[in-house]
Amino acid sequence: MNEWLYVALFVFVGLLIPVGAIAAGFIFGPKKANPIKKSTYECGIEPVGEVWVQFKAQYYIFALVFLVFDVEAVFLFPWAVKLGQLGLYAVVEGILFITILIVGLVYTWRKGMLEWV
Amino acid sequence: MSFWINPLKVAADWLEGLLTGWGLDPTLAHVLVAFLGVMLLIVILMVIDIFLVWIERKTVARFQDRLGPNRLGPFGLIQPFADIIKLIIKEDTTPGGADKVVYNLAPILSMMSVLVVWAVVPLAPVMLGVDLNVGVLFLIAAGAIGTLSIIMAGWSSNNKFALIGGFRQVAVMVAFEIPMLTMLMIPTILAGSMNMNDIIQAQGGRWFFLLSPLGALIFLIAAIAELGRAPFDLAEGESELVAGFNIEYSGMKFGMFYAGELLHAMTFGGIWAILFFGGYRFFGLELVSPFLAIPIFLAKALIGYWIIMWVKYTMMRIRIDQMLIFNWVFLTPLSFVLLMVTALLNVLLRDASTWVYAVSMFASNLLVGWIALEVARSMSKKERTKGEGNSLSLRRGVG
Amino acid sequence: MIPLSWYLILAAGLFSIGLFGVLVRRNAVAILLGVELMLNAVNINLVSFWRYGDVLKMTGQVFAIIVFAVAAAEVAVGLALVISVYRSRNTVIADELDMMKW
Amino acid sequence: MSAEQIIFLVVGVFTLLAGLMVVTTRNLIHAALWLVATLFGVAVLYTLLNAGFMAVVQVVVYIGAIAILFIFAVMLTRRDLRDRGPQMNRNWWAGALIALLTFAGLFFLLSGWGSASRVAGVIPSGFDAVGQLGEQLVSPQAYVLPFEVASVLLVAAMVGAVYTAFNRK
Repeated sequence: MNEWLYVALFVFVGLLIPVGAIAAGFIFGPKKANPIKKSTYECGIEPVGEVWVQFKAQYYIFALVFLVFDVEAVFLFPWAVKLGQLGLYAVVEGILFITILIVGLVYTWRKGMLEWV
Repeated sequence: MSFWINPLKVAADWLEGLLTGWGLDPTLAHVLVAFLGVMLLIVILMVIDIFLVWIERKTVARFQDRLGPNRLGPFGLIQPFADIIKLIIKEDTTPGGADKVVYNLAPILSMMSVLVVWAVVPLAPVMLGVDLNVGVLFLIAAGAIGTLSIIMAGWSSNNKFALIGGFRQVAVMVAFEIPMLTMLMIPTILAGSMNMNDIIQAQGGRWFFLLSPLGALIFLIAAIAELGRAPFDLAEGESELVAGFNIEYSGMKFGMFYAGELLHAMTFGGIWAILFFGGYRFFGLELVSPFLAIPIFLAKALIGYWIIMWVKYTMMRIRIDQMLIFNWVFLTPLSFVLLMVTALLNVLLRDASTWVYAVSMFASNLLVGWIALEVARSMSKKERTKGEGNSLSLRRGVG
Repeated sequence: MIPLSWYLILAAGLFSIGLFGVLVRRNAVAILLGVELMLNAVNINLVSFWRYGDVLKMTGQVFAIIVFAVAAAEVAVGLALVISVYRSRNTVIADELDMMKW
Repeated sequence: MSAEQIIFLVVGVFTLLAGLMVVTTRNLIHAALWLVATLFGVAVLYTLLNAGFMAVVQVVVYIGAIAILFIFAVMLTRRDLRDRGPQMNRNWWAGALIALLTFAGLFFLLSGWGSASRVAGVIPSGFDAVGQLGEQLVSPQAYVLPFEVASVLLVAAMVGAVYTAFNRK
């Protein structure tokens, strides 16, 4: 069909090998679980409270900025592939595209949102 | 076509002939042979992975003036196999509050995301792997699954350390993926293709390292951060997070994370070699036979891996706030400026002679790097004098 | 070969599932998950029209890429709004967010 | 039935089931992970459509970034990990009815459309989809305006999101 069939084979074998290894560990390892062993590891101290902890808003900002630049890369990769055959206008357009995005990054930085407070 | 020139093709043709001779459908026989080929490659990778444990332990021992494993077998070569037996016969505990399915899926996906990268790695001129025309982006796609596996492991363990460690690791990974994506565009521009083999073929005569040394350096830094190795190993900060996202994992599941990380490091060494150091190319030797080309590629990959280890065992851990601000206000803008300069020069000097092109590319890289360092230096100096005596001002330090 | 209608029916199914999620979920984040499904259904349509129309005209793929950008922008702002509301009202349940009623 | 059709059916059914899980699962992190499964199924469909670039982009953007963003947002808007109260509206049946009617209407429209049974043409050899895309995205005769507007849109989204969610006073 096409070359993606081989990629599918890689994904399949790539899943098969770790599944096999973990299964081997499951078969040969002892299985003597008890409540103490199954308790959450917190350096030997009894776990206190919920696992949920207050997360920083910064995590969201990092993922957000990453998302924006990820989509930007989607636009720029076809541009980069064809750049050798295109004229100066294409480069100027690409530079304009990147500059607009850098403005956004600078705004976020100036708002102090990129700092790990 | 002899076995010396193209061993894989000869073996595959023979096997396919054998299978169709038994009355198997030709398409099915082809798929079966391809499956066996993929299996062979991945099993070889796993064997290399086992020896990477030994190489890493030996190397770190030498860095720290020790001997490393030397009891089992010559030079301790049997040690990694003993480690594997130990991992297999260890008890595989699942913490009580864990989300079982997600918890068990995470190590599998983590290993898979590394192994699947090798689908697009060309090992020799006649062994291209899958010849995708989106090869470079495929690397990022595989990395995305790795990121997801870390967040799954951290969330499903029902452990505060795992959750915080996983989230910090993911925050760093997504942050450093931006310079990495941008630096992947530079070989794409220079070669005019996203296909890994086209990128290698375009490096005849001169490696892309000579055209973009700064790009290679930024890619290496981003790769180390992506791997979560020192100096960017904050998820593993033993004194605060114990072991990061994989704290609750034991036995072979932990082994998958560990082996995946080692293989990932060597994979990045190989990708670095492909993108900037010509992959399997070495003064025409690769054309003689794949039996020469594969060792050349592996040697380059191991040199890349050795540099990653060298950095790991020489540098101290950087604080997470310094690491992230270094990325956002220094590395990311620098990589974008470098991309713009490379794109511009690539078009302006299209008709210039090879020498002018290469020299001006190299010089522009040095210039951009030098200006960036000077800007960073003056900015940090300003921040330092502004917040004299205020320890918080360190947070704003650049570079 | 797969006829075009298979892809279109699949996309219609995915769109309906997304619509169901948007209409019935109470959590605002879950509503945005439904919107993602709908946008993906649209993208399947666009790419299959590219494949089954004139392959040399890239209109379908260009549109799909623009949809990617729109989806990214929608998710970014949507989730930011949800987080902002959570910070002031301490809930993300859409029914309870009735401050626009008065 | 050809092998391609069997692959399509398997992947299509998987995608739809994963999509159903997205809208019905109580646990929101699970819903986000099911979304990842759905989007991965869509990526496989893109490879069946010979749109390899779209498939890879789907994985990079959706699984690499949007799913992570969703998981972070869920973690930021929860007081505890367990879900309490119903996850659906009281009149969920009305929503289900509307969704079913939408699907039925679309199905009816498609069944009446003549060219819906069309089969795909042959892709000319040497056709470079990515290069073609790059050429058209920056060509003034084609899509250069959407290309630049996309960057403005992304920046507007970034600035807007940063301003809305975390305007510190």
